[in-house]
Amino acid sequence: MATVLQPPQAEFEQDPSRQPGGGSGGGFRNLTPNGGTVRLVKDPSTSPTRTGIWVGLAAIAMSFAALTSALYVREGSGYADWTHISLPSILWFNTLALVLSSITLERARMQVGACMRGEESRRSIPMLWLNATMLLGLVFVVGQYFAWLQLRSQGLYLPTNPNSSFFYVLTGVHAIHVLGGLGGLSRVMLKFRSTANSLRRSTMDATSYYWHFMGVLWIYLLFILWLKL
Amino acid sequence: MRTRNFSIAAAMLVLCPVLTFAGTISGKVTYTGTPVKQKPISMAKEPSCDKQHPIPITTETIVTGANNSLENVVVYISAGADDANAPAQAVTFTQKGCQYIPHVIALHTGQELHVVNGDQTSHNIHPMPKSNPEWNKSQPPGAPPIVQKFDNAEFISVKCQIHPWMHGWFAVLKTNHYAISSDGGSFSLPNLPPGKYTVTAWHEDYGTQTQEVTITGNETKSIDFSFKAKAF
Amino acid sequence: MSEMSVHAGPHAAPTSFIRKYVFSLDHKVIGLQYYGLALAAVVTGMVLSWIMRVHLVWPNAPIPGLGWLSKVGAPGGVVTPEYYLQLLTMHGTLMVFFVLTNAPFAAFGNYFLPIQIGAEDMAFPRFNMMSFWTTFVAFCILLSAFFVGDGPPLSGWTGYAPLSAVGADAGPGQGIGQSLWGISIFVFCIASLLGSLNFIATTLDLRTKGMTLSRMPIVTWAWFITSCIALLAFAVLLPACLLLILDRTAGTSFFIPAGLNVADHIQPHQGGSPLLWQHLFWFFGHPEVYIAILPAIGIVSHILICNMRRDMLSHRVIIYCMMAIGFLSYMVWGHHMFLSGMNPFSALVFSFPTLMITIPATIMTLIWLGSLYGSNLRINSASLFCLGFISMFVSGGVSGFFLAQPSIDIYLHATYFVVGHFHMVMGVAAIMGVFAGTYFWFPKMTGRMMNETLGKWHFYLTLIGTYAIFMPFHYLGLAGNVRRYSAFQDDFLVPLIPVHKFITYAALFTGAAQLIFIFNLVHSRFKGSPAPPNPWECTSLEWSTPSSPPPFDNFGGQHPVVHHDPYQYGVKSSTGDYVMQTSPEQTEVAS
Amino acid sequence: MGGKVFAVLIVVIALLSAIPIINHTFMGASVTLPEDISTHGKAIDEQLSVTMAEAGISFLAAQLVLGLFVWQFAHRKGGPTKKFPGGATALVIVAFLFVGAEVLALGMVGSKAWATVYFKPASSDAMQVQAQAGQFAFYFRYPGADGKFGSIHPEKIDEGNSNFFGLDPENDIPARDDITSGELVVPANKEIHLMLHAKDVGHSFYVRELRIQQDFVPGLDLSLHFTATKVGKYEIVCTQLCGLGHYNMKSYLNVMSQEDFDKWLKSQSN
Repeated sequence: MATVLQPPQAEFEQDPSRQPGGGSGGGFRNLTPNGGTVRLVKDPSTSPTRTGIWVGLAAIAMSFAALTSALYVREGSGYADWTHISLPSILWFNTLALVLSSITLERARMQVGACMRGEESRRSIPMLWLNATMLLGLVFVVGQYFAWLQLRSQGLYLPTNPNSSFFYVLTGVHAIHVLGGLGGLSRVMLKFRSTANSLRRSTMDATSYYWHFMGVLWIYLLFILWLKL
Repeated sequence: MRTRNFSIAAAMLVLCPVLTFAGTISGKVTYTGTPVKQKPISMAKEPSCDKQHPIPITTETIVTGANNSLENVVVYISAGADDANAPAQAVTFTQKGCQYIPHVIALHTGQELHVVNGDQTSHNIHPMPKSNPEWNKSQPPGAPPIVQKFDNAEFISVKCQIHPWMHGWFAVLKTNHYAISSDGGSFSLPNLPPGKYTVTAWHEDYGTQTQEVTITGNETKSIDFSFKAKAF
Repeated sequence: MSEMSVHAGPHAAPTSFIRKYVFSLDHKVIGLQYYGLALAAVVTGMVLSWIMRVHLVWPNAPIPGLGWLSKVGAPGGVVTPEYYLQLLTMHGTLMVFFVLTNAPFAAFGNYFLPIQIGAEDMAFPRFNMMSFWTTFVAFCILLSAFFVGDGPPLSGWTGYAPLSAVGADAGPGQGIGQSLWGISIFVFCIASLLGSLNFIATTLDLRTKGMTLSRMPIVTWAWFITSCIALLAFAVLLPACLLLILDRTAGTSFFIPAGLNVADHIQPHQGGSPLLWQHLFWFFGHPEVYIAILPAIGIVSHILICNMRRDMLSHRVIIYCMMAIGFLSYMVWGHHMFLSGMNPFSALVFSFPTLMITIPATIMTLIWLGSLYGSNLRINSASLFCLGFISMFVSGGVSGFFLAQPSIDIYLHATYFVVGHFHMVMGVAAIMGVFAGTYFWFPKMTGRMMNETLGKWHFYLTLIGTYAIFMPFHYLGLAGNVRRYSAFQDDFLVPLIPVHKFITYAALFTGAAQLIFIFNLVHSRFKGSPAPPNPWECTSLEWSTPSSPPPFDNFGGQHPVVHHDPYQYGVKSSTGDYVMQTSPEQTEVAS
Repeated sequence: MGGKVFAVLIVVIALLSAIPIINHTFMGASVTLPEDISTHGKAIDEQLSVTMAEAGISFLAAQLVLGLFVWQFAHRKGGPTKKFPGGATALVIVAFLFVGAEVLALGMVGSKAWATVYFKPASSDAMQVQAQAGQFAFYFRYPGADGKFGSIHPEKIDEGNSNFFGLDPENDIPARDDITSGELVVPANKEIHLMLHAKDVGHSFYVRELRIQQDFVPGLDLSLHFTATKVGKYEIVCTQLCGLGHYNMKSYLNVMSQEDFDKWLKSQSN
C-alpha cells in the first residue's frame, strides 16, 4: 500500500527563457528566443521541425521503397504480361522543371536567411524566388497530368497492364506528395509576407528539405520507370 | 408435382371467365441418342447427409425415364398467353439430404420464393442470375426460410457453395402456363383460352425448342418435344 | 509535411469545452481519448469473441438478440458460417489495430512520454490531435462494415489476397465490407505514421535540461523504439492497402493471378501475385507484434522497478534488448509464410533470425527474475499485473520455439497452437501491461486511487481465466485442430469439442471478471480516495508534477531540471529510500 | 500475503499446464499427436519432442523461479536489497551461451527435418496425381491410360455436372480418359507426386497423419511428394481461410494396397 508523502522537493528552473542551442535536450524555448523576435535567431538550434521532417522523409522513402519492390516482385511473378510501355516524352521536361525549382528554392532560402539576419531588408527578392519555385512546382504537377493524358491517348489506363498500373500509381502518389510540398511552400510565403513575419528558419528549412527530397525521389522513380517499363 | 398442381390452380383463378372454352396442350418430352452417364455423388464430407443416401445419388443434369423420356424439362407458353400477374402463393424450394428438391422449379416474375433448409447442416444458397441481382446467403439448420423474388424472366442456375455438388435451377417465367416434365416425360398445360400459342421447352443441358400451337375452343392438343442427347 | 513547423510553440490553455476535451491539443487529453477508444474497441472485440466461442460449441443454438442485431448474419439468432468468419475478422482487426496498438503505445505514450522527459507537450500538438481523430475515423469506418450490405469482410485480419481482392464473388462481406476494411486500415496507417513521427521528434528534441537519452526511463525508451518500428512498418502497410483497394475497385492486377473461377465467375484479372500481398503484409505484420509488446515490456519494467524498490540488475540491458528485438523484427516476416510456396531455402533464412529473437527475450526475462531476487517487492494491483505479464510472456514465448522451426511448422501451422501462442504473448501479455499501467498511473491521471481489493481480485481471476483459455489452445493445436473453423465436423475434431466447451466457459468467466475492472475504473474515477502526489514513491518525472492530474503545461510554467538516472532506489535520502530524478540531492546508492 | 497467493497460484498453474508436456517427454505418452503414416514424418516428430522437452523445461523453470522469488521477497520490511549473484553480466552470458546454443542446435537439426521434406524433388517414378482446391472442396485427378492430363479450362468448370477441373473432352483428347475423384486414393508405400492447383482463392492441403501441410497458391502451381506407409482412410482438411465454407472443406486420403488401388482405378476408368 502506498504511504502518503509530502510532494518531493524538486528543483525547477525559474527562468523559462534559455539561450538557444542547449545541448542537453531541446524544449520549446529554443524556438522563441529572448525578446521573441524570430528574425534575430542567427543559428537556430535543433528544432522538432527539423527532426520531424527527416523522420517524415524516412517514412515516405520507406513507402516508395515498398512500392518499387512490389514492382520488382510483380514483374517476377512469372506471368507474361509485363509489356513494355514508352514513357511519355513530357516527363523529361517535367523533370527539368522540378530540378530547376529545387535550385530556385535554394536561392530563396538563402535570401530569406539574409532577410532574417537583417542583412537584406527588401522582402521582394526572396518572394520572387519563392514565386518562381511555386510556378515550377505547378508546372511539374500539370506536366504530370499531361503525361497521363498522353498515356490515355495510347489507350493505356490504370488497369490496362501492370506497367501502366505501376506508372499511374507511382507518379500519382508522388504528385500528391508534391502537392503537399506546394501547400507547405504557400504557407511559407504567406508567413513571410505577413507583417507579423512569423516565419521561422526551421519552417523554411524543413519545407526546402522536403521539396528537394521530392526532386530526388522523382529522379529515382524516373530511373525505375525508365529501367522497368 | 406440387408446383404444377398449384400452377393449374393459379391458372384457374386467372382464367375462370373463359373456363367454358379451356383448351389443354399436353405431351411428352423424349431424347434421341445416348446421354452421358450421370456420375455418382460422394457426400463423404457431409456425414449428416451421407447417411440419408445408402445408395449414392447421381448428378441430376440429365434425368431420363422409361422409353427415352426426358424429365426436368420446363415447358411453358412463351408467347400468346395473356401476361397474368404473379400468384400470391409462394413457391418453396427445399434442401434435403444435401439435394435440391425439386431440381428445377418454375415461378412467375415477382412471385415469392421460399428457400427452406430441411437438413441438420448449414447450407448456402447462391443463385447466379444474369439479369436479376445476385445474392449469396447461408442458412443454418432451423433458420427461418429465406424469402426472395426475381423481377426479370430468366433461367437461373443455383448452387450451394458449402456442398458444391448441390445444383438446381430457377425458371423465372412471365407466364403461369408452365409445366415441368416428370414421370415419363409427360407434361400438360391446361386452361388455355382459344388462340395461337408458342410453346417452349427448355432443358438445362440440351437447350430450348419451340412449337406453334393453335387452340380452338374446348380441345386438347398434344405435342411432343424430342431433344438430341449430347455425347459429352 | 512542412505543416509541422507552425505549431511547435507552447500553445495557450484552451477555454471552450470543445477545444478542451474534444479537439484538444493537450497530449494528456489525447492520451485519455486514445485510452477511451481502446476501451471501446476491446469491449466490442471481447463481445465478438464471446459470440464466436458460444457458436463454436453450440453451433445451432440461437443467441438471444443476435437475430435482431444482424438479420442476414444470424437469421433467428443462429450464427451462419460466414458471420462467424466476419466476427473473427472484426475481432482480429479491432484487437490488433485499435487495442494492442492504441492502448499501450498511443494512449499511455501520449500521456506520459512528454511528462517523463519534462516537456510541456508533444512536438506537434496539432499533428497529435489529427492522429487521434484520424484513428477515430478509421475506427468508425471499420465498425460501419457491420451495417452495410451483407456485413463485414470474412478474410481474416491478415486479409490474404486473392480472397480479399476479388470482391463480392468470394462470398458475403467481401464486397463493400472488405473495401471498408481496406480503407479503414489505410486511414489507420496514416494516423499511426503521424503519431510515431510525433513521438520520435518529441523524444529527440523536447527533453528538458539534464534529461539525457541515458536518463530516460525504460518505458520512455520503449515508446521511442516502438515509434521507430511503427514508422517503418505502417509506411509499408499503407501502399499495400492502396494496391489492394486498387485491385478491388480499379480493376488492376497486383495480387490477382489469371484464370480464377470464383463461384463460377471468371475473374477479369491476370498476372498478379498473391505472395506479394503476404510479403508486404507480414513485413508490417511481424513488427506489429512488437509494436504491441514492447511498450508493455517498458511499462512493466518501469512499474516493477518502482515496486521492487531497486533498479533492475541493469535496466540498460533491457533497453538494448528492446532495440535488438526491434531490429530483428524486420528480418523475420517470412516465418509466417513457411508453407505458402516460398523457396524452401528462404524458410531457413527466416527461421534463424526468428530463433535469435529468443536470446534478447530470454535476457529480459532473466533480468526480471534476477532483479526480483533480493528485492523489497511490494504487492499491489499494478505489480501483480507486472508479475502476471512476466508469466504470460514466458508461456507465450516458449511456444515460439515450435513455430520458429519450419519443420515443426509443417504440422502446427494454422492450428490452434498458433492462436494460443500469439494470444498469450502479444494479446494477454500486452493487455496485462495495460492493466498494470492503468492501476499504476490512474492516481496521476485522475487524482484518485483505484480500489486495491477489487484490483487484486481482478488480477487473480484474469490470470486463472486467461491460462484456462489459452493453455488448452496449445494442446488442441498439437492434436491438429485447425483454426478459423466455424464448426467442428471432421472426425478428428469432434472428440475435441469438450475441450472447446471448457475454453468457452473459461472465456465467459474471464470476460465477466473484466466487469470488476470497468466498475473499479468508473467508481474510483468519481468516488476513489484522493491520491497523494507520489503514491508509489516513484522517481520518474511524471511524479514531480505540481498536481494530479498535471496542469495544462505539465509543470506549471516551469521546466524541471534532471539530476539523476531514472531509478535511484534503495538509497538513504531525505524523502526515504529513493531520490526523484528532479531532486538535486546527491546520495550514495547503497547496494 | 498477496505475494504468497500469487506464488502458489503461479506454481499450480504451471504444473497443471505442463502435465501433458511431462507425459510426452518423460512418460513417452504422446500429446494427442496422431500416429505418423509417412516416411518423412519421423524426423518431424522427433524434432517436435526435443523442442517440447526444451520448451517445457524452460517454461517450468521460469514459472517456478518466478513463484519462488515472489514468495520469498514480497513485502520484506525495507532493509537493503540483495544483488543476484553475478548480476546482469552473468545472466546475459548464460542467456547467450545456453539459449543461444540451444536455439541454434534446434535450428540446425530442424532444418535437416525440413530438408527431407522440401529440398529433394519427387523421384521420376513417383505416381503423378493432381489436386485442385476450390470453394469448398478438394478434387483429385489421375492422368488415365495415356498418362497425360487434359488441360484445364476455368470457364468450363461445372461442379453440379461433375466437371470439376473444367475439362473439355469434346475437343481435348487427353482429357477423355482423365479420372477425377472426390477423394485422394493412393497405393501404400509408393511415392506420390501431388501437383497442387487452386481454382479460386488460397487453400491449404493438410493431412495430420502424413505430417504434410502445403498452401495452394492461386496462379502458382506448387507440388509436394510423400509416401504413405499405412493402409487406411485419413482426413484431408483445408487450413487456409478460403471463405464461408472453410470449416466444411475436407476430403479423404484413402491409402490402399497396390492391388486394391489397381482395382479401384479400373472401376473408375469405365
